[in-house]
Amino acid sequence: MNFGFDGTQRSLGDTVARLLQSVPALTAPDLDPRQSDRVYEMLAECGLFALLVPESCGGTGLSLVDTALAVESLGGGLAPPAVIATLAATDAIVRHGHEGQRRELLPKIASGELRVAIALLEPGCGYDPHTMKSTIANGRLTGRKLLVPGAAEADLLLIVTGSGGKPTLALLDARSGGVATQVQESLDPTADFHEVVLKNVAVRPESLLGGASPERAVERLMDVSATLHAGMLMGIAAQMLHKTVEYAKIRVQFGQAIGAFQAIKHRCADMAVAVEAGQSAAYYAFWAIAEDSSDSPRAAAMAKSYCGEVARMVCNEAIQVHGGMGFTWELGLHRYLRRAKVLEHAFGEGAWHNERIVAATLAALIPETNRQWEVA
Amino acid sequence: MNFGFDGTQRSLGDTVARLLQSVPALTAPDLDPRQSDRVYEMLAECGLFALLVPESCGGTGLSLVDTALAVESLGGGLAPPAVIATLAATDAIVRHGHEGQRRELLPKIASGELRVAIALLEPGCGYDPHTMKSTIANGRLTGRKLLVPGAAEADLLLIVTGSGGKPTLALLDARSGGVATQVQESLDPTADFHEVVLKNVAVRPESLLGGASPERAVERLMDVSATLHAGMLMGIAAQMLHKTVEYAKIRVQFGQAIGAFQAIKHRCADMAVAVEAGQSAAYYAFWAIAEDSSDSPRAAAMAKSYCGEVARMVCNEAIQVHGGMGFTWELGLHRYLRRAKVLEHAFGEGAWHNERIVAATLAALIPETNRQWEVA
Amino acid sequence: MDFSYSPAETEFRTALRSWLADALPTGWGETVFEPKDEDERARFRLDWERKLHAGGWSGINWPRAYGGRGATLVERAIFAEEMARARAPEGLNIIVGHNLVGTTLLRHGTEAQKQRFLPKIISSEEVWCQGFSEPNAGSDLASVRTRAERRGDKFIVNGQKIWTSFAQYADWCIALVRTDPEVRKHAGLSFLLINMKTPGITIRPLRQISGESEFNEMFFDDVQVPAENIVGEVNGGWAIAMTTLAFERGPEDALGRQMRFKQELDELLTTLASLKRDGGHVIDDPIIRQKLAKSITEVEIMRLNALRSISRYLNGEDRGPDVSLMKLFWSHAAQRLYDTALEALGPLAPLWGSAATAGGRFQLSWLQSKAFTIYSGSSEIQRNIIGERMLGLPR
Amino acid sequence: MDFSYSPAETEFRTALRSWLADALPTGWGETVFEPKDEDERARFRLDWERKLHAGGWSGINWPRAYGGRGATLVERAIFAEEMARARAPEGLNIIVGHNLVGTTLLRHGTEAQKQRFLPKIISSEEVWCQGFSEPNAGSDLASVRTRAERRGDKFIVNGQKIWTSFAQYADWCIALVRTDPEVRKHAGLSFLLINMKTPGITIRPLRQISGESEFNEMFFDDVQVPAENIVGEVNGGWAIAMTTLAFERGPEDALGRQMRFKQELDELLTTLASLKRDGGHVIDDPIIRQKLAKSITEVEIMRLNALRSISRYLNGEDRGPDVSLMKLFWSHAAQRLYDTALEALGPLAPLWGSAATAGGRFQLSWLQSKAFTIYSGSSEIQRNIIGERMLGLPR
Repeated sequence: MNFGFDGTQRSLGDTVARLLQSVPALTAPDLDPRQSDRVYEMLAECGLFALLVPESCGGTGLSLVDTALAVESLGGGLAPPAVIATLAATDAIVRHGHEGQRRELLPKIASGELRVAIALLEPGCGYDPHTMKSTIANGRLTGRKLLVPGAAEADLLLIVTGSGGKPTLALLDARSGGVATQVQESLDPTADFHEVVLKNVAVRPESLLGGASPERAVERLMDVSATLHAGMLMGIAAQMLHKTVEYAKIRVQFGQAIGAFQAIKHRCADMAVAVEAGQSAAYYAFWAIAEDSSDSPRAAAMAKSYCGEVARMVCNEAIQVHGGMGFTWELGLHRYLRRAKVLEHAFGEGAWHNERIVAATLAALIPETNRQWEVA
Repeated sequence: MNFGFDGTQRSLGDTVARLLQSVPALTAPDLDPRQSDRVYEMLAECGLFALLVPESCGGTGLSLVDTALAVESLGGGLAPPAVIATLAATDAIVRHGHEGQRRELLPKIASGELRVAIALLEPGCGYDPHTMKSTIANGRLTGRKLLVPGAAEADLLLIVTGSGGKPTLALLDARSGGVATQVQESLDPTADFHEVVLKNVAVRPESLLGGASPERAVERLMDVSATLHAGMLMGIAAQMLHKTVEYAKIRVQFGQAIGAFQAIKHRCADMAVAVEAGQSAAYYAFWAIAEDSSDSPRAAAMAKSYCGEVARMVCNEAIQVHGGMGFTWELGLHRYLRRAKVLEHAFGEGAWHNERIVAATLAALIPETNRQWEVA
Repeated sequence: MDFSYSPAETEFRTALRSWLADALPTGWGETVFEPKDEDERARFRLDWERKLHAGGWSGINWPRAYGGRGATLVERAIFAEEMARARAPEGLNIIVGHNLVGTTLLRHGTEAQKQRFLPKIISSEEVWCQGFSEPNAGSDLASVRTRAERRGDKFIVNGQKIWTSFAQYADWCIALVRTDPEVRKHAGLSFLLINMKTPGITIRPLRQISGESEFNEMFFDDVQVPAENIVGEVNGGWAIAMTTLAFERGPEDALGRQMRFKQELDELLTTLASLKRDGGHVIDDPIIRQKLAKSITEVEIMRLNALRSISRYLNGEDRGPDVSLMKLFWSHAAQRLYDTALEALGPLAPLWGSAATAGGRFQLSWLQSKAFTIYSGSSEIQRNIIGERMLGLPR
Repeated sequence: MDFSYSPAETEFRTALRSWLADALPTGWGETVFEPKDEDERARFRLDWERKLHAGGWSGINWPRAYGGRGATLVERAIFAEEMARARAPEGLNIIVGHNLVGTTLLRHGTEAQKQRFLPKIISSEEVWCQGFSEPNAGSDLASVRTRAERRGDKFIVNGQKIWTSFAQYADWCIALVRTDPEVRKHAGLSFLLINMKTPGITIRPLRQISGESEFNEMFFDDVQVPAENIVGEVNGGWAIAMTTLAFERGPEDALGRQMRFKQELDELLTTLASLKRDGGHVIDDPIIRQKLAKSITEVEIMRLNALRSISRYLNGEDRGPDVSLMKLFWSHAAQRLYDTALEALGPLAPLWGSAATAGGRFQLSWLQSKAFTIYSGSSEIQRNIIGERMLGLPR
């Protein structure tokens, strides 16, 4: 038992952080989705996309927990969300792809040759994969997907959809006939969201993931994505805490650094407590999904819900402590605020995951038969 | 338009506050329900129970809004909740009693000769008068009522119950056959709660309130009680703010009064904002129910929900600022904490009233037909 | 206590309501809205203010001598309510011109200054901006360094101001400047009225996190200000600036803002009533309803807090730290409102612009709301004021 | 990172679990509970600690030389988990005796002191209490005034201590006393071990808002303390007291508390699953479920925070302000948990004792929780420590 990271894990985090710092455009104030064009390639060159690919398929053969600090760095460095979509898709193919998919796709993902976008949300639906309106019928997929990060640049689309009334995952060529992709305006244009309209797109059986239990593949994709998002959110929160503390040390008002005032100092302390707590939840979720621990759905839900709340609180406080400068465009804090908000709303918000947390906790605590007891 | 109190209203508040201060036992640390035995009589002597009784029935003929500051003083002085039960019952008899009840009961209430206890809660039920299990059938009332303040000393019981599937109010002699009253242990023993068991208690038609529309009488009783409770809660909150500020001025640590530290000063400021806001909500509710304004149910719900939250926050912060002394029995802050808690749970907690607030707001804002619109 | 209205007050309300029905375009607030472009919107708002003035509805509570109609504070409150009901546009010159400059000049200006400036504020012929804050004088306002040196019958002003709302549209500026650098910092300040057309003034727009540029930096380079354009005494500017700030945070401002929050809350409720998710209406989600209830209550309390302060003034009390209570309350409550709005919009909350629910207005307001607890005196400053001036806690 | 356990660790867990199954009474935690009376409960807990010791499960991570079994920090964590799973009673001597006195003596005591005191702590033959705070030295602990004057081979102690847990059951006391009133306040303090049977010590119980008397005031009137009962140097007590406090707020303490919160949370969930209101089960109320989810998560994070700190120490880091993070987190999270519990109990939450749901335990815990953010260093003190020592903000 050791709830700490080893040298390799820490070094991965540092490498990604340094690499992203070398691209100032990533955290620049302006909202240009193209400012990060080169980032995907750079991350591929440094081997990020090989990490989760087994050695037998040309990868490094690490597990998700090894990437936790790297994902945090991706969050804090405002790497495009498309990057973690490819990581989540890699896990899905490794765990639930058939031999053909693994052999053909994983080496190309590892080298950065193939990018994958994940399509979940639909109009009028929530986050539950069981309620999606898109469906595969007679080998054809029809539906409309919203807020898909990096869809235009993606080579493959990993689509959460339904088939025979059950959720399933289809992994399709992004250039298949019937696929139309269009940029969507959003609170964070640098997240590069797209609408993907699917009209009678041909889906061969070998394009599906999960074999005989596609539902498990869908569930795992949701848990992995929630955990990766929690990690990104903690990266943002840690970065905001850091910037705020540094500002509080140098900004002088009333003859002293504002960090000497309890109004500021105590707020920074509360931010630090929140970051510590959020990291505890996120790191544990990384471990639990890496190990496929029986509590991993609950751990992922806790991480996503709690870290979303932490990032929200920390971003708000960061702006407040920066005072007037905090709400200027030029300082760029709004980039973190916007990114945190769109990540908070991806793969389940707090309220949705909270419901899952309670359900999972009760299922473990109380055998179903006991639920019907009554109190006089 | 004037959202301020006049001289008479303020003076009533001051009188009640001074009278309660003359009974140190009321706010003493120990939890003796008998410590306030004399208080009801003293309040009767100073005319409190005559205020809402029309002049034609031997009262002062004032309206509920005239009592707002007096009710706040009752709260801050930890007067037993039985006092406001009698005030709420007076309003019920004035507005919804028949001529016989008014003529017979109001003069005796005004003089302090008759005390009324209100019985609402039942086991397994919430706050909604529509869901009570007690019923009147064939002129007999059977049921079990919990947490009834002052039931043992009461001469009359005002019982929220059902008849023919609809909520109704029965006003019965507390010594009727079939009525059994027993003290209930509670978080605040000084609130003097009782269980009242009703077994085939005879109810004559002339013991009912509300004439042809008993539901309106029940609704009004709920709104009036919620508002009176909100007023009591604000009295507690204001008192806690006052004590906290005074303590912060004299308690010295690190060579200065702790009120000079922003950690304490800013917390006191937030408490003051909460008290101001809670009073706004409470005072408006007093006015709205006094005037029977069309938004009075919503105003009462807002006041009860919001003031409960304010009192909770202010009591917690008061204890925190008092440090170690705050959680000693001897200082007696726990008396306010306990009282605020039991008032918060009486006549609807926050969540219950919040639901009513939204429903009332939507009903006023959106004609029912529009509710069915759909967005593509 | 009495929330009912006198016949005169009711008549005032009826007259205003019918005037508004005529003055606003058909379909206003439903199919017709303000221009999206910031400059066009500024012109639109200025036109609206001039229309209000032409109708006799501008600066209604000012004395008749300066173009007002001597309305009571209650009529002022009715005015705010009716503007809210009609969803009337905000003004460009209301916050600074009317609420700050007008009220400050009424209290501290010379008769000549009142005659010269007040009528043109009320008619919106002249738009004003406020030059108080500086890069190193934010919360610590008394640290302003912009120098004003007396030379003959002029002050020569040099320095930099920041967070100046609407400087790009302004004709005049109220400025807090240092006239004596030798004395204790509060004691060396003066309050000047500066014509924005004077040579030597440069304006640089400051973008906010919402993408809008409501604020500016302002640079003064040997700007000449006639000596008669001082308000109060030389080195007596601090106390006057404090009056200005008390009005900036006062119930008139709070009622105007409450107007806007109420409109947006109603819009949110109607939006959620028609928004479907997973087969049900979002408005029926009990978790969201709890949060909406809190915002409904808080928006109502914003109004009640302001009416209580107005009543205090009516009953003879002075403006005091009550304005800090009000500002602290509405700023945080409004932030909660927009957080709730985005939560309620759910999975599609990240959408912006035409693709977004309700055209993305809640997302824009959410971004804007981040500034509420910072400008016009940060929450930290308001808490100091309440703690020290209202509760009497030691400094 | 690895949450899986080595075969040795698993064996440790199995052995402990089977020992607990034997040691606890049949029906423990379901039909059999701790005595309600405070004195009886204290005796019960002391008996339990002695049973633990007899079984070889006391002070497991202490060196073998002083009666421990040299367990690893991981085994210490497993111990906390298994105690939680078995709902084992708390100890009377754990917090002060084991966690504070033991660890402080292990770091700063002389060999003679270790030999004399540690074995009797581990065996619970001697119970300890902590005499640090005074009426005017609460958050400002360095202001203690209790004087200790050296006379020959003794210190003569005079003064008053407050918030002394379990003084009524204690045989010994660690006391922070002033040995030099002339120097800077942190520099004149010493750390003494005082036998509670010494003449001149008076104890007065302090009732808490929960009605219990866990704490006491302690008066020293010419109390004679042998000079060898000083820990560290004369006037070197402040640094030693800081070590003590770091252990008071450390992960061992946090895990023990988490144990209790987890038990109560599970009890709350099972209670709400069987509690009916208006025809449905309370556990199905979506509004209550949101709040429960937050508490479930926070109670889990309490454990994870503690495990992270333990792992930091395992990986070679020193105890630092991380203990303040931990304490600040669990204290506020626990208060939210009990607020949620009372909300969930709904209309009948005011009931107490046998008439109340779950025997009123949540109401009692709610009252008790009000002290969490005050004792062992108030939240304000923890925030100062985090701000200054961890984040490097100026004093």
